[in-house]
Amino acid sequence: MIRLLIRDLALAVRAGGGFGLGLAFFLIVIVLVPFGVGPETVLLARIAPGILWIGALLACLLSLDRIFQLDFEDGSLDLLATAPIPMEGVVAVKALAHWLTTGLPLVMAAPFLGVMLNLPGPGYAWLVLSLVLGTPALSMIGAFGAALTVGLKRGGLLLSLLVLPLYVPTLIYGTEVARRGAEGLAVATPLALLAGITLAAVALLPFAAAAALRVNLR
Amino acid sequence: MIRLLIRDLALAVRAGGGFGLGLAFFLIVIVLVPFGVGPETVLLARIAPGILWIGALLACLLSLDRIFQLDFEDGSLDLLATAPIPMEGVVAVKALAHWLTTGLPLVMAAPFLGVMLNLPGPGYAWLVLSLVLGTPALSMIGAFGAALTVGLKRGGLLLSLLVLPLYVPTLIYGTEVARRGAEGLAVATPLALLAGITLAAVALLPFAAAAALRVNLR
Amino acid sequence: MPDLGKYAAEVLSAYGLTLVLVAGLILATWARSRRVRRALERAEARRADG
Amino acid sequence: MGGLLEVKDLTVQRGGIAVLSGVGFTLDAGAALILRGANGSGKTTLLRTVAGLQPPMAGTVRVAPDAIAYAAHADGVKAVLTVAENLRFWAGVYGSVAIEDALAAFDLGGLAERPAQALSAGQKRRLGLARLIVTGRPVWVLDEPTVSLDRAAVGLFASAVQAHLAAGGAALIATHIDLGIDAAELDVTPCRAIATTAQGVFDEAFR
Amino acid sequence: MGGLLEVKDLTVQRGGIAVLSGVGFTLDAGAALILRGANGSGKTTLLRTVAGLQPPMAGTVRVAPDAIAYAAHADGVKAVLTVAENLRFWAGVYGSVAIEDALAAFDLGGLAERPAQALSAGQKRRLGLARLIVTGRPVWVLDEPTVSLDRAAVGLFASAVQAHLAAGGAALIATHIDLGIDAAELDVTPCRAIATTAQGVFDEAFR
Amino acid sequence: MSIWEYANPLKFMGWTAPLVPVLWVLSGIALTVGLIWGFFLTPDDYRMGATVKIIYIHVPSAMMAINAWVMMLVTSLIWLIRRHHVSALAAKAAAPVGMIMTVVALISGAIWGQPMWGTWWAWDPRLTSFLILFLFYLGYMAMWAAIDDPDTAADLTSVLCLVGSVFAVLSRYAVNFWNQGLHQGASLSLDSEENVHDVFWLPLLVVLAGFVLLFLALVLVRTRTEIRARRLHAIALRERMG
Ligand code: HEM
Ligand SMILES: Nc1ncnc2c1ncn2[C@@H]1O[C@H](COP(=O)(O)OP(=O)(O)OP(=O)(O)O)[C@@H](O)[C@H]1O
Ligand SMILES: Nc1ncnc2c1ncn2[C@@H]1O[C@H](COP(=O)(O)OP(=O)(O)OP(=O)(O)O)[C@@H](O)[C@H]1O
Ligand SMILES: [Mg+2]
Ligand SMILES: [Mg+2]
Repeated sequence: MIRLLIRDLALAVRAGGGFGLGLAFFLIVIVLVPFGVGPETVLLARIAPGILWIGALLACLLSLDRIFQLDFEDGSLDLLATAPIPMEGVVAVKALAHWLTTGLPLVMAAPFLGVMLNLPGPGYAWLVLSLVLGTPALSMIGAFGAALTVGLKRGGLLLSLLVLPLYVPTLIYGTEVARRGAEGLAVATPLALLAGITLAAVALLPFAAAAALRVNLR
Repeated sequence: MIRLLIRDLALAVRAGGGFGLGLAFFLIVIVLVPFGVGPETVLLARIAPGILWIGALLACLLSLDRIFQLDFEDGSLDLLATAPIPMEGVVAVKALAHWLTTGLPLVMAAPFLGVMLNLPGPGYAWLVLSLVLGTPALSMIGAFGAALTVGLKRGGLLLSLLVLPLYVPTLIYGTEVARRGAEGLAVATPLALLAGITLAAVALLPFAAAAALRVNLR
Repeated sequence: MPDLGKYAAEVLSAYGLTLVLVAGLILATWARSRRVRRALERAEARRADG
Repeated sequence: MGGLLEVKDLTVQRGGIAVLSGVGFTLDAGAALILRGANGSGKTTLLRTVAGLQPPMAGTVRVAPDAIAYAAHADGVKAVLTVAENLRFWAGVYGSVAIEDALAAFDLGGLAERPAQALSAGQKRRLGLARLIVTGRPVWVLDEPTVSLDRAAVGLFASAVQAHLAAGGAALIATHIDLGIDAAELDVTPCRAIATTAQGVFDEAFR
Repeated sequence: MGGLLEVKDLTVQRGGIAVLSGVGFTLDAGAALILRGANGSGKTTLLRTVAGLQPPMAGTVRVAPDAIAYAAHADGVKAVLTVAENLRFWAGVYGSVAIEDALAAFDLGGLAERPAQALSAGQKRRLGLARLIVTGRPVWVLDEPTVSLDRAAVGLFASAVQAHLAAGGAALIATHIDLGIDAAELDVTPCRAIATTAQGVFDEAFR
Repeated sequence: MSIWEYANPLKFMGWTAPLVPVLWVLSGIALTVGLIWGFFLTPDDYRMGATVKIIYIHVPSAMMAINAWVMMLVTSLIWLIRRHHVSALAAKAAAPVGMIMTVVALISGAIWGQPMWGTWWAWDPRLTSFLILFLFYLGYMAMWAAIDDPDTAADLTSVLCLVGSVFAVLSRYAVNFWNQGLHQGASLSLDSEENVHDVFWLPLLVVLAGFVLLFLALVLVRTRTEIRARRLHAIALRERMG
């Protein structure tokens, strides 16, 4: 399994894939927003936590289809299915690789992009914390969605459609933490709920995803 | 060439691709925004034109890589290159097909989604007009980006990175029309500029894109 | 050292960051130049031998 | 109690319709079985079912767990990794370590550091086949393994199979050409399912 | 003045290095030429150059514009379209209309309304080859056309080629098997570019 | 003999070899003199206080960021028209330098903005168009990195640079239209009313010369490296062929 992780990371870096580009997409979404809504700093500061979260979510979403699709197309997934690794392990490792190459860079870039949207001072720590807690759930839920759609020709957009509603709770609690943090309010409740979602997703979804994969390989 | 258009449209509809799903993505981005920035109607109304444009742009962006990638992978593009159609024509037809399956549905859905964001009354007509004028440029610029990245393994995100800065002028004039329209101001100047960009893109970019395609097939 | 007044932090950090970035660029340029030159010399030597 | 792989009265389906029915054979250690049949007769479907990638419609496939190494039309080669990296990855997955034998068996030594995307069709195929050796599994299930191979490479492949058989392995191979391996042949044409018997559980209940 | 296709002193390159050099042949109406060569010897590269998909490194390919129909490893079949729709599309692109001949030549009549994704490997290949007939072009340039085909289908292919030649066409075919077509053969092995002469314009200038 | 002879890789390596140390030394001198002059020997501005010293890195880096792109545009065109490999490689070599200059301008501007405008970042047109320029640099470099075959990469990046330049100009106008902004006007232009005072102007010119020389030195070294890397690539391929 560690082999699989190493290979996936190597592929992500080698193919010029996941790593730099998820980040770049995040950057660009954040840059586009002021063009859309106008340059007033007060307005931007108000929507900053929400937009940052949505940007991170979309960047994550865009790279989801690589989780299984490439391995499916070239037959690797068939071969992995007949290899001596449990499918649940494959799913978990691939979700982890996705988080390492996409979620983690997003977390680290978020504060810098916060500056561009004039995020208020106390917001930074909470924004980062909420992303650290929330993005693993995004990767895991995304891996489940990717497992569901892997057989379909260019399931990319169908994948988005399936996954986005699943992302809503994470998004709500995540932005709630970031927003309340930015305004200096109490954040304990949404924080606990966010952590709960992430734990549950990581504990349970690999089984669902593995089942979906097995069906899709049939 | 008309054959190619028909085939591309058939493929988009048949594969459950472009058509419904670009739309769905647009819908979901718009739905996510209130979760992210909070439900106040005044705030939402102010950012509505911008967010609608950005949503349309992202939905467009996501489906760009299908323009050439599928045909490249299964060898159709090699065969089209040796067929008696000029490459410029192939590019133009494919951009047109992309617009018909993605841009046009977005234009038609935008007013309904505007309601969700409390877009002010006079804004609707201008929003639709700006999208009608602007989305063809998005498709054509996108086709150029897709032609540049078609040879690359999963160039999807690189494509976004290349294309988004190219989208900036269109986005600015487009939202400017929609925003000024919503606030009842004069829109003639940005409207003329938007139309100018679209015309120039449609007239010139097929040549650049065809050149890039030829290089990539080499 | 001139008296930078209350803006010392800004001015110095601007100069400092610039120095870091430009020095990094120069170092990277130099290191790659050296690495590639060495590798090429080795390769040419191999060609001359074989 | 029988061989490494025992298939009894198997019915396999594709797209909800039975394609072959009543397929049965046994594969002992050291034996190879070549599947014959015209295009579209159902060889690929049969092999996928045997490999456990899709459930049988009826009948049984008896094989030790984790005994099968499957190689299909698509060979799971990553274009951006080198030949050695590709093999080392699969070696790691199957818990073996040495890839030298595999490289040697398919004459890939000189190409080891080449990225897979810079291989010709036949070279890529050889890499796909080399993977079989690093799996260390006893039962090879191969779908048209010699596609794009030249005659010399077909010879390499035949000797790899023979070495595998000599070491107590078994092989089930679907192919249209003559491999020059001493093996039993099974023509699947007579097993073709008759359309009227092609029914899933659901249809059965529905009728 | 000469044949349909004239190749003179051609050097072809892949990844910036010459693979074959000094290749020359002429193909007259009614003639076929079979390219031979081990895996990785450069057949695919040569065919792509002849088809105009990549520029030659040196030498010339003389052929009438729009005379070549090229068929490669990947056959450009759309999985969600039916067999007939796939063919009709290519017929439209090449300005012909009838697809019945093509369907008949490769025995695809019964599969015409089947989506291409529900075809077996060999059936898909037959569809890819049927495309050649609807192009109506005189020079066929084919890269391992018989991959995955069974013997009957190879026979169909051979007669399609013969009919094409009889109608004044020409064919250039890279393959590893015996097609049973009466044709000249060209082994590319002797044309292999020697490493030291393998230089692009750029490297030449550099030294 | 036409001037294109000098673009022959071998000749290029020859005539640039003695130039490199000269450029390094000259740029070192100009930068040291200019920066010491500017940093230690100029008074504070009556409005901006000591922050005015940031001008000595901000303005030259901003100018070099733009100039680097212009140079890439010109060399890309030369590659597309005359297919001189050195030209394409020079464009590749200039991109990272231009990108770093863009980052320096952005960072020094941001630091300057905090005391002057009370914010690190504002969506001022000049700032915004620099951000877009940064994105163009990123995309251009990512494109080079993503393609293996050097000639393919040169062709595609050149086309990108061409189209990108047109859109960069379009963006500049669009951004101006969108927001009027806070940024200084062009204070180096002679007919401007708010010319920066001579005291600041002279050292600035010296630093500017230093940046130009540094840019030339860096691009030259990098181009030479790229030529060698290209040669290395060819040799490695050949060895693989056996
Ligand atoms: C991130 C923020 C900033 C960016 C990206 C930026 C960018 C630029 C650019 C592109 C130029 C033009 C160079 C030229 O073509 O001559 C420039 C010049 C200049 N900037 Fe900034 N700037 C920023 C912030 C600031 C701030 C905060 C100040 C001071 C309050 C400032 C003061 C100046 C001055 C005095 C010039 C020289 C004017 C000229 O020669 O045109 N800049 N800056
Ligand atoms: N989704 C589907 N629906 C209906 N029939 C299908 C579907 N997919 C495949 N078939 C049919 O099932 C049959 C068996 O296909 P299979 O791929 O197993 O053949 P094969 O023996 O491997 O042929 P080949 O030698 O050409 O590879 C074929 O006739 C094919 O047309
Ligand atoms: N990007 C590359 N860089 C270097 N060498 C390459 C590259 N791509 C292919 N080659 C080599 O070029 C040679 C010619 O490949 P080509 O695909 O033309 O062979 P082929 O004769 O078609 O072989 P096959 O019968 O296996 O299809 C091979 O030795 C291959 O390894
Ligand atoms: Mg098959
Ligand atoms: Mg080949």
